[in-house]
Amino acid sequence: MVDTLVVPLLKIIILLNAVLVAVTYMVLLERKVIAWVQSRLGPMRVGPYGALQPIADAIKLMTKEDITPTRADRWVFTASPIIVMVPALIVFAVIPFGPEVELFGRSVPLYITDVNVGLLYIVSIASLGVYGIILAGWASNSKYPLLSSLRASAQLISYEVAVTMTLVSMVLMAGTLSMVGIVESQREAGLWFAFVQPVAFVIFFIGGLAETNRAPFDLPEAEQELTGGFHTEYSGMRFALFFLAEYANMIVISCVAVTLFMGGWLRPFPSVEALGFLDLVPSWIWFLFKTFVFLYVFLWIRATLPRYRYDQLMHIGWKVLIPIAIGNVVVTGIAKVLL
Amino acid sequence: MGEAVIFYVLSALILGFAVLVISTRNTVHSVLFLVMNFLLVAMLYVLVGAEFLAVIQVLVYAGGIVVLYLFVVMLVNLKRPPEVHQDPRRQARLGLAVAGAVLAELVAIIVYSSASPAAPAVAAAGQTVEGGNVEQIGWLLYTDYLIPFEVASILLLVAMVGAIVLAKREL
Amino acid sequence: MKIEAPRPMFDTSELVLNMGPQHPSTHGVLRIVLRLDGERVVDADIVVGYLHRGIEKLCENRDWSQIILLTDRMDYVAAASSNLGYCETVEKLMSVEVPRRAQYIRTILGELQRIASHCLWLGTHAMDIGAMTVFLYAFRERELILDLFEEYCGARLTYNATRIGGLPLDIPPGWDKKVREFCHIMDSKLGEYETLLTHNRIWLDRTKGIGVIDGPEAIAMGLCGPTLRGSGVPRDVRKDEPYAAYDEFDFEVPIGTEGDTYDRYLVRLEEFRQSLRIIRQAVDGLPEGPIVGKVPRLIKPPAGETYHAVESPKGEIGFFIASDGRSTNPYRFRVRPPSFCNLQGLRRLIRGHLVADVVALIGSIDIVLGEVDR
Amino acid sequence: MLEITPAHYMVLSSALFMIGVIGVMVRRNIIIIFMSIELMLNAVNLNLAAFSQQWQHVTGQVFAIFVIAVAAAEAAVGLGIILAFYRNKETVNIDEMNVMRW
Repeated sequence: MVDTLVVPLLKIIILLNAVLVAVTYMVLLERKVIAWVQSRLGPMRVGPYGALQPIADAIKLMTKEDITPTRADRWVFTASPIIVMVPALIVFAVIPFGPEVELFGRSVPLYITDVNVGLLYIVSIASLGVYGIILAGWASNSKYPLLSSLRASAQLISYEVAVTMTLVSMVLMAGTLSMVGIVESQREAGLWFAFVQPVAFVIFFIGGLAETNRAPFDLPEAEQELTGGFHTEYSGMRFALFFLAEYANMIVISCVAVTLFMGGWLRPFPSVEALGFLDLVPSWIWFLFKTFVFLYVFLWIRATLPRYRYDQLMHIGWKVLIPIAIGNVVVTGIAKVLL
Repeated sequence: MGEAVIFYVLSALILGFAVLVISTRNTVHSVLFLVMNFLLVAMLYVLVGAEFLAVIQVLVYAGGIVVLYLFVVMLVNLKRPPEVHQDPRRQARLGLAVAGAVLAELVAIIVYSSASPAAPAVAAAGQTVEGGNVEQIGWLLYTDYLIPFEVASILLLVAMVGAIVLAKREL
Repeated sequence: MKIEAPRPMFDTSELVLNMGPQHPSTHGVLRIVLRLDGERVVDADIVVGYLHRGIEKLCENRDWSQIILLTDRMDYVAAASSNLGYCETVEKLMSVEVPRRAQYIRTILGELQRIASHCLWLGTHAMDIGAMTVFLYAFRERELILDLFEEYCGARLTYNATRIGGLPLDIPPGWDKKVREFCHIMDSKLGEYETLLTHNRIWLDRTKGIGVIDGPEAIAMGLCGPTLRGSGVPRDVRKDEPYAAYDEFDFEVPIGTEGDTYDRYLVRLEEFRQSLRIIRQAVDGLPEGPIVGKVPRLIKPPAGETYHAVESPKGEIGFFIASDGRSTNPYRFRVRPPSFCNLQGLRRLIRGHLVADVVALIGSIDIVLGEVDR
Repeated sequence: MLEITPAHYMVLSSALFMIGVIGVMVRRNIIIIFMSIELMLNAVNLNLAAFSQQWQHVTGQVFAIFVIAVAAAEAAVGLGIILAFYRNKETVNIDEMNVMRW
């Protein structure tokens, strides 16, 4: 009973809260990092160095008036932020933050579940988030959100192809679809897959930027063009949900990238004995640290690069990334057979 | 017991959403209900131990095909409801009657077959569904069903080309 | 069987999109009614006038010296250039000699103003294309110029910086040194902008080949300033009809080759350097002497009319002023605003491009709505 | 009743199939008709998956995958046709789609 019900439930509760807190602090981190890049200070007023800013933001957003435009489709308009948020959260179920550890005298795995189709589960659930965006744009009954949601859906579907192709080559490497299994196979290989599959790694990262609507692919939210995109008509907590979902998706993509390419919870160079002292750091800290590095790169890119145009984005997706990704799969397959 | 409860709840929801799909006036709502329907069917797949199929259902159906539907529904923003014009030659009553007859027949078959002793679950030689079926599906797809698989991929290619030809205004 | 005549192809996708007057990147209250096919602009209708305050008519009811502060309110990000243009026009009408020291300081102010205005342009242009960091970098440097102006005349935006016949006040002590320091800082910061943008692959993709307009057509459209020079026409009032002290300085007029957004960007970026060059020469050779010429207490120009233009950061800003010789206000006052003339070319530029390019092109012609609508 | 047998899945799937058939019969919006067809295909897949469990053999699932592939192809081409038709006739009413009929 304890092992089958209480422990998983506890893990779910802890994870959900941790993710939500991480997401709100991600917003603060973004503001801070971008501010530092731009030689500003960022939020400084609430708490020391603005540390309590997320709480202030949350209070502000919750107390704001919740506006539904007059001729909007009321039900869909309300449902779409939820449709965006839910997939972003349930993907965390299969992300392995660490191996099984001893905790209070019982062996507890640091993941909620390890399904044998974990990777496909992530891809398929992540592909549902696009509904929220399309429907938000449609239900707002406004032109800018509609344009934005058309952009978003085309973008997400296109880049999903490239990302999934890189995942195929990763599955070829690992021989399993289970997230835990992929990390274990990196332990056996004694090498992070990022070094074996640099092409897939780069494509995955670029695709991840596009999938999460981050700069330089943040066209659906391009404030300068579409006045904010699909959430133009939203306010208050419903707007906040879109915002949180975007950051949750960033964390998901980073976690997946870490699991697939950076050895998950493994320390750097897991096969080198001389670096054994690195094992003193708990495995989940390694995982979180690597995720943090990814997130930082996301923000760094946002602060540095201009935005692509819609047709250029499609060009990169279909004519550059997808052919390279397919070629990568073929090469990986051949190498796998020959070696 | 638990399985039964899950099954009945899911079935009720599936049928409910299916009815909503065909009865809602607003096409976008209809598409939404269709997605819900597909997700619930995916859960049923998990219940029968077909995880891979469930994931494919979500990925291809819910994540791909229905997005296409949504796209088309949004592009076809109608200025008048499509149901206004009615073809006088249409024989809806007859259609309904035929559907009813087929339903009755199916019910009869089910009643008949459930009255007779159910066929025992036979385990096919050497193939069990333990520890995930992804490998088995892959194995079957690339050995016994290799030719259908390739035909299916060619079908998809043809469909892709066809869709582009149809949708593009000028080539 | 009845054969129906083939119906005209029904176009499902033409969408009328109202961009502005409240939109993050129309740089004020510009309104563009776009007709879109998908994301491509089929045609555009540019609607101006949301900021019309009737400045020209107001000027006809003000003293000659009161008008200076109205010119501040036209191009409010380059107020000193408008001040200068107006004062020089009246001086021309009255045939007043302006002392050399005043001419030099006016030149310095004009060029500082050009850098400030170009900083604002660079920041917003880059921001429109999505590079948000450049915006803050450019504003950081603009801040330094605003500080210099504040020290000179006490204002940071609407300077009221020149007077008919000269200047209101001499430069404060140590100001010239600060200007030199600023030139030094600016030189290095320009490199920063260039690192972020000039060879950035995305920036190139977004600006090259966008809004191409060749020289003759640009002239026919009435474009002026950097927008015209980007198309390869070496027209610059500072060189062609020198005013203030420009004939005493060495500087080049950068021109583009392709006439696209990227060329206009490069031209303005080079103008930063040329402006710094002029400022350095002017500060080094700053002559001593009075700052106001011989102007009567009551300004009442003789009857007549004149047109005089100066090169503002946006382009050629010209003033046509008619005086009846009797009253203390102009009989007719008319401005040729560069922003307005450049805006005329926008429709031609954006047709056939995507929505994202519309934003880039609005940035690339560098308009200020205060001046367009007056 | 409490034990779920393939017969239960049969009933469910035939009911789902019937709902799809009714949708095709009574609706005139061609997009809804397409969606009804998807419902029917889903009902078939459900059956296949249930049989696959009954016989402990994944062939049923392999078939379902083929069905999904065919459904994808059908949706792509079908929606392309709908769009092309809509562009020309400004309608998605199936009763008005009679240009090819005698």
